[in-house]
Amino acid sequence: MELGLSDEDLGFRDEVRDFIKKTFTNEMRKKLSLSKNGHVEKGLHVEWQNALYKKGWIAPNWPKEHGGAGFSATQKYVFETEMAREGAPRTVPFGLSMVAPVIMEFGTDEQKEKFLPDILSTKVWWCQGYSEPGSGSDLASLQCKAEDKGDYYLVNGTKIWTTMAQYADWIFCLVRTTKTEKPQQGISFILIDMSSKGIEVRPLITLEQTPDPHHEVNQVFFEDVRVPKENLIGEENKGWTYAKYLLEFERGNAYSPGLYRAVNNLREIAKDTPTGYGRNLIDDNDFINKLNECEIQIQAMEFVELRIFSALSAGERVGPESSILKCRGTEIQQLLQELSVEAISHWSIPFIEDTFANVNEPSIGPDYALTITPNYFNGRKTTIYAGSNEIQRNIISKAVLGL
Amino acid sequence: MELGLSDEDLGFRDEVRDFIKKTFTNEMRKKLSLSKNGHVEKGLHVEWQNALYKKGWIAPNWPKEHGGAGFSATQKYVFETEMAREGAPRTVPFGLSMVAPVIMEFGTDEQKEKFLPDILSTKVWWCQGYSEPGSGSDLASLQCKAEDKGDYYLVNGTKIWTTMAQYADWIFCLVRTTKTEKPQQGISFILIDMSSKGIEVRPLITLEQTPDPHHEVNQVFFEDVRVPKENLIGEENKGWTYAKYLLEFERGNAYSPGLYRAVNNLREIAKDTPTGYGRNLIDDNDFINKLNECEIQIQAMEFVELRIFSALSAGERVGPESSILKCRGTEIQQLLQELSVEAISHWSIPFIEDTFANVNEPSIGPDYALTITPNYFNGRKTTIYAGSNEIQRNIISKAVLGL
Amino acid sequence: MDFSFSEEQTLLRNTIQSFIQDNYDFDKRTEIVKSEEGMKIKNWKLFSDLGLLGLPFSEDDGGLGFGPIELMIVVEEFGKGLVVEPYIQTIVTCGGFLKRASEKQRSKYIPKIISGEDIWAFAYAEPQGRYNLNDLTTKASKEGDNYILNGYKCVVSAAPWSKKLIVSARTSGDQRDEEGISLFILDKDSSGISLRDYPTVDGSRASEIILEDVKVSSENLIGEEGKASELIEQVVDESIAAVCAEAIGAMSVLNETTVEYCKTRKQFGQPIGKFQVLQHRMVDMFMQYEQSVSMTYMVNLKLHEEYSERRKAASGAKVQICKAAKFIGQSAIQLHGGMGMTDELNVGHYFKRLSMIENLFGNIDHHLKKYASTA
Amino acid sequence: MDFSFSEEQTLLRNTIQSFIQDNYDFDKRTEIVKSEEGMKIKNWKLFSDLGLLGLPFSEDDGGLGFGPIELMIVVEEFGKGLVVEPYIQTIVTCGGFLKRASEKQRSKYIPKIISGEDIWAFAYAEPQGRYNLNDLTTKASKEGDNYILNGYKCVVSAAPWSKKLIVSARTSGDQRDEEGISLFILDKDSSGISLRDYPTVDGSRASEIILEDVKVSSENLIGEEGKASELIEQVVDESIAAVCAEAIGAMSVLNETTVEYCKTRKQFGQPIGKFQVLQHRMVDMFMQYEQSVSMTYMVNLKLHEEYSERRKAASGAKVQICKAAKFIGQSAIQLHGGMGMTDELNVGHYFKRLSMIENLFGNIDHHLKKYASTA
Repeated sequence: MELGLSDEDLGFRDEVRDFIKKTFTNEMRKKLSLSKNGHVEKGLHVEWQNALYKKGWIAPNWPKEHGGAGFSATQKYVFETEMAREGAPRTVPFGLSMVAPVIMEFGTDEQKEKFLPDILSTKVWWCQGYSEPGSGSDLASLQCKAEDKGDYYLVNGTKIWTTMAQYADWIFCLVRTTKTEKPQQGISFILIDMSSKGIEVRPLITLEQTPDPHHEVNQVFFEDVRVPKENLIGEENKGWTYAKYLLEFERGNAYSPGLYRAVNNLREIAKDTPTGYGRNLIDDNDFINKLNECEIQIQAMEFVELRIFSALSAGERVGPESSILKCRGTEIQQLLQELSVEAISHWSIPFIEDTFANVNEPSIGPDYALTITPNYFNGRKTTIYAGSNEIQRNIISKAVLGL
Repeated sequence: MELGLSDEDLGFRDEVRDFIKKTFTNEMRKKLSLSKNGHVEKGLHVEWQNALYKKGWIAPNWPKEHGGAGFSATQKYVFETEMAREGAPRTVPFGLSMVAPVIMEFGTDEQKEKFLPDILSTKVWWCQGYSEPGSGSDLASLQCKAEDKGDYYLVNGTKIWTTMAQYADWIFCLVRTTKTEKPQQGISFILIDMSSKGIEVRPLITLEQTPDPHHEVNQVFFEDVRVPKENLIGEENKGWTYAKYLLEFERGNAYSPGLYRAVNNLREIAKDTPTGYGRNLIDDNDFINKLNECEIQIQAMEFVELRIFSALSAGERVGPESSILKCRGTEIQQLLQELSVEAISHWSIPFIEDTFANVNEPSIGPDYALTITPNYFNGRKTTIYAGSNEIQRNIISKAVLGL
Repeated sequence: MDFSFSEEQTLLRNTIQSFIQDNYDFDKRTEIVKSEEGMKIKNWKLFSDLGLLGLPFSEDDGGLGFGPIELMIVVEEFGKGLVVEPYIQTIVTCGGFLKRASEKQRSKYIPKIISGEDIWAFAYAEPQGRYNLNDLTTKASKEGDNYILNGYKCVVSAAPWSKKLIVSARTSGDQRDEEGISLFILDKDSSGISLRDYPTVDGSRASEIILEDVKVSSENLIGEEGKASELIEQVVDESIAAVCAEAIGAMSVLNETTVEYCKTRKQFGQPIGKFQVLQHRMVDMFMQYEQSVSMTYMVNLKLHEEYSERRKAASGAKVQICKAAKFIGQSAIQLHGGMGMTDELNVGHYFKRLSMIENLFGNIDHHLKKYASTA
Repeated sequence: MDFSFSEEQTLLRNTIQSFIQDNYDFDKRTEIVKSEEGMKIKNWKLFSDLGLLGLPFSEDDGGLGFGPIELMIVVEEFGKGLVVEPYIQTIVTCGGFLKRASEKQRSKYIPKIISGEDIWAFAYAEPQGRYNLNDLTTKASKEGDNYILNGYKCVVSAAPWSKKLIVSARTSGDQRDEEGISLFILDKDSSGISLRDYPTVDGSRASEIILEDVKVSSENLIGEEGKASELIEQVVDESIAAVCAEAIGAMSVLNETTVEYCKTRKQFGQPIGKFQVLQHRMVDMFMQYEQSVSMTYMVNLKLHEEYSERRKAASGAKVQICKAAKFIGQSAIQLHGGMGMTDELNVGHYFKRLSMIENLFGNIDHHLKKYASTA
């Protein structure tokens, strides 16, 4: 048992810090702080990812042979921690963390050659076609179908909650290729060029009302879209297996560094916020207890993460325990967003549609208040998406407790 | 909409207060305050009930013709409120509120004549034989069986959690008379003389460790107990119907007056308890916020009760909504018990087995601390018994929300 | 002791329910919120025709002389429709001040409110004051028969629609003194007033108001100079009671909508309302709602009590409502899953309104402090 | 960075596990608790034989020189067995003082602890002091080479079993001053000490201790006169870290027992563990447990950090442990239904121990205040 980092790892940490200092520009920081939903325009994402690519750090989770960073387990943890501490943008996961691992594991050599380099260099923007209006938590019930037409599939149906599909060049989809008794069977995993004829992307405006094109999610409609058979991943009707494989990559992020960042930000706000009774919020016992309880929860979370990381680096397999991270991470985040709204009191009320717009007049209330309410509203999604927290608890119940 | 009482009702309230003042002796108050589980010895219960009987107030819920108090709806509320405010003992429910309504509704004239007067005058002490080791929340699965032997039933089996069975002259039981597909069928409701041959009562000591004979619950064993057929209530195999009817009488108590009493007691304790930082607990922001939040919850509860009472007196039927009272009442009570333990800090630790015992030395810590931890431990039962709070929520879900 | 509503009260409730049904379904509301104006003046006129704008004013002042229970009924039903027209702001809050104003003021201003001609807003909050109604840097200095007002009032609800403002300002004393606070009636178009109007996240409108040497005649002082603090607290308590009623209206719709959704939405081969965890969540939502209804009745029945009883009632009610608003609002979104996140469904709008109500006239922490200080 | 245990540590854990298995099943524990003595001296001797009583002492003092992680392992496993023998009191707390005492004191007292001859107790709490370690009315006045102690120490855990006491007393300063606190080693049979021994609700033993003109030689002063406050805080933080470890041991058994019970207990035709509401409750218990384990590792790894970092670690860990202790304890009873209420099942005893741990060395409110003051 040992908390400290080796000298070598400390050196690596300095390198990461140095990179962030140079690459994570003030303009980017400003833009991110103005975002109501955590996303900024495509250009900025690409710019950031290109910098990482050049440094060789774009894909910490890829194997070295495909262009991965070749980090040790500790380095991976240090890298992720430093990035989140500074609030640097995460890489867009749909290509790098989602479709790529599936292609590497189950794709043909041609597919690997065709797709992986462009993902690594962010030449191609991916989005994810899983959920449908009738299939949220229960993915297996999906309806979007791909009919076998000889050398191509004819795809009809719709996908919903497709994050940043407005920017996407490609989409990876789960589609129904066969009707079977068990709904999990008969699903295939295919890749679709977004410029194909018959695809329409419609913005879905969410609670915080980020306007097009900065909105977060879309509905994608497929009408007689022809998809060449070579875009099928692995075997037909085995899509469920690949999707499950992929889900493992969705979980297990380290939440605590970002949450520490958020709690520290809120502490700064509390220093700056008068109570109306001659003190500042930082001196208000009730508020500060909640903030400190939050920080303690984050620390508990951090040490769960460290234990998982340590088990991983010792070569142990970490399975459904990582559902704890999803649950606690998102719930603490929501708590902090709630407390932030509470902190700014009246300033939570004004509505600014486009926070990126170049307004000449100053914002209403302090600058930091601008995105707090939108973030709170938008943040409700986190306990819903990527397997709702109810589903995560079902997973733990079944897979960990054996109930 | 009107909060006040009429002059007549105010007059009645004074009468109740006067009665309590005269009848609820200091000795009784002292004994009750020394109880680890809310019960005192049989004699005191009987004494109290006799006084109520003489006053004609022993059975507020009985119809006048059977000796009920003949209260109006408001009077009933006032009566209950005043009793609870003063912490006067509740009447033991098993005879008066449980078996009696069933006998009145479904019993023969002979049964009514034989049992009701003795219940009214507390000549006979009843207990309830429902739960079994294998049948807690799921009563319908009970196993204790009564075989038809011509002019008597032969009863074999066991009943558990029988409150104060050590004092009981009679027990009313749900027993299985027929094996059927549907477990609810084949259950009968019978009355058994506790002096019958083959009955054994064994104390069950609960968490707070109240020693025999002051312990709360028992297990009752029946071995070839002969029960005359005339002790069957209503029809054979219809016991489930009668039990459901009875359950309606178990719910719908007013919790708020007793809870107000508890919160006020705790406030007094907080005034008396030093924080170690030069103030008393009553000045401790954190503690007092919790106490006040509790009080607010009690007030919310009080007005739910008032609304239910008002609907009742307007002749409306109040059904499963009263499950709210069970849930909130017991949960707030537990919260107060928790806060009480918190208030007394170190004094929560010493164990006194028999708090009634006449000890010559002073108690360890302040007198009020004596029963606080035992009450907290014992109080955990309230969300378990009489239909666990999970079951209550199931009821609301089904019967109120239609889910 | 009686918790039933009179026939007249039930009739009143039915009137509002019909109005909501006919004029305030979700699409119509969205249209109103997105319109240039942000509210619908035709609705306001209709309120006048229905007598709603005269509800709390005495018959001598041309009103109907009703009490808090009738206001509660109206506002609860408005809450169900997420009505944005500023009924609480104009009738309960500003009306609350005006009905206690001088006869001259009453006869001058109340008729135009009752007729639906004038909308009013109460400008009290200041950036440094958080929820402390007495923390004022806006100053009013006497100059002959006039007062000169200077200061900054933030997030003034309904101000963009208002003709008149009631402004709290300090005529004497230190920044947070209880003494020395006065109330003034201002024409919004007086010289020296500048407004920055904007929409709010819950579909209403508000303004930042800067007062620069605004001249107000002393005829427009409400009550005695420097003695307004008590009156402000009383009217704010009445406003809290109304806000609680609005909240329970919104909660009831949110609960019903959620239960309905869970009965129809299928996942894993059954309606999601069959999952016990969601059932119990909805039961807890229902219990929170019932407790909120109770506390809303309670506070509205106790508004006439003496100071500390009334204060405790208002703070207690607001604590319960804030807690329930958060729990019900967040749970409704969660149970609607992805659909709860779209702005195209009504659910999110109820959630947003309830979220803002948590903050209105003080949050839980604020009211627990108030409660403790009166206990 | 590494969270794995060494082979030696795993061996240590196995040793304790075997001890629990062989000597501390529920029946054996009940027998011990109900015995006249209330603990089993044979077990204590066995601890000595196993080397456990020398764990934290330096090799120079005859110990093994192990650190907090080894203590954590021992105490966690003791927590699983609800061991009543006063390991934390004697070894972690009193041992914590002694290992920092003068050489003379160390050589005089530590060997008899290691050999299992002497049990020690720390008498610090006073009725008026709640959790403030500095709030002392017990006074020690110097008289020549001696100190004369007068005062009252309450709920002194393990005192009935102890030969020696470490007592905090005020040699100067006002009642709550940080300065002026001293620590004394007392023979329990010194003249002027009277004890009232009693069992505790969680199966241990404690005493009320009255000190009347108790004469202590200044040789028995630990450290410098009047300067003990800092040391007390440090040793209490170390004790908190150990108590956290004991708590996670108890929690783990309680969670496992509950899951097991819910798998076998049938109601409505199926194991109650099939009900989703209970499943999610158990998941939350599991998550609370995992977070508690994490915080226990955290605090034990940070005990050597500088003052404010260590204090924050101890208070943060205790807050988490208190929260989890309550939630897991109460939930375990609830999920066991009626069976959870009987004193004949182990569940209730874990619940009771965890309830008392909530209170030990300060509850949530206390530690949130400490945390805030160090933040």
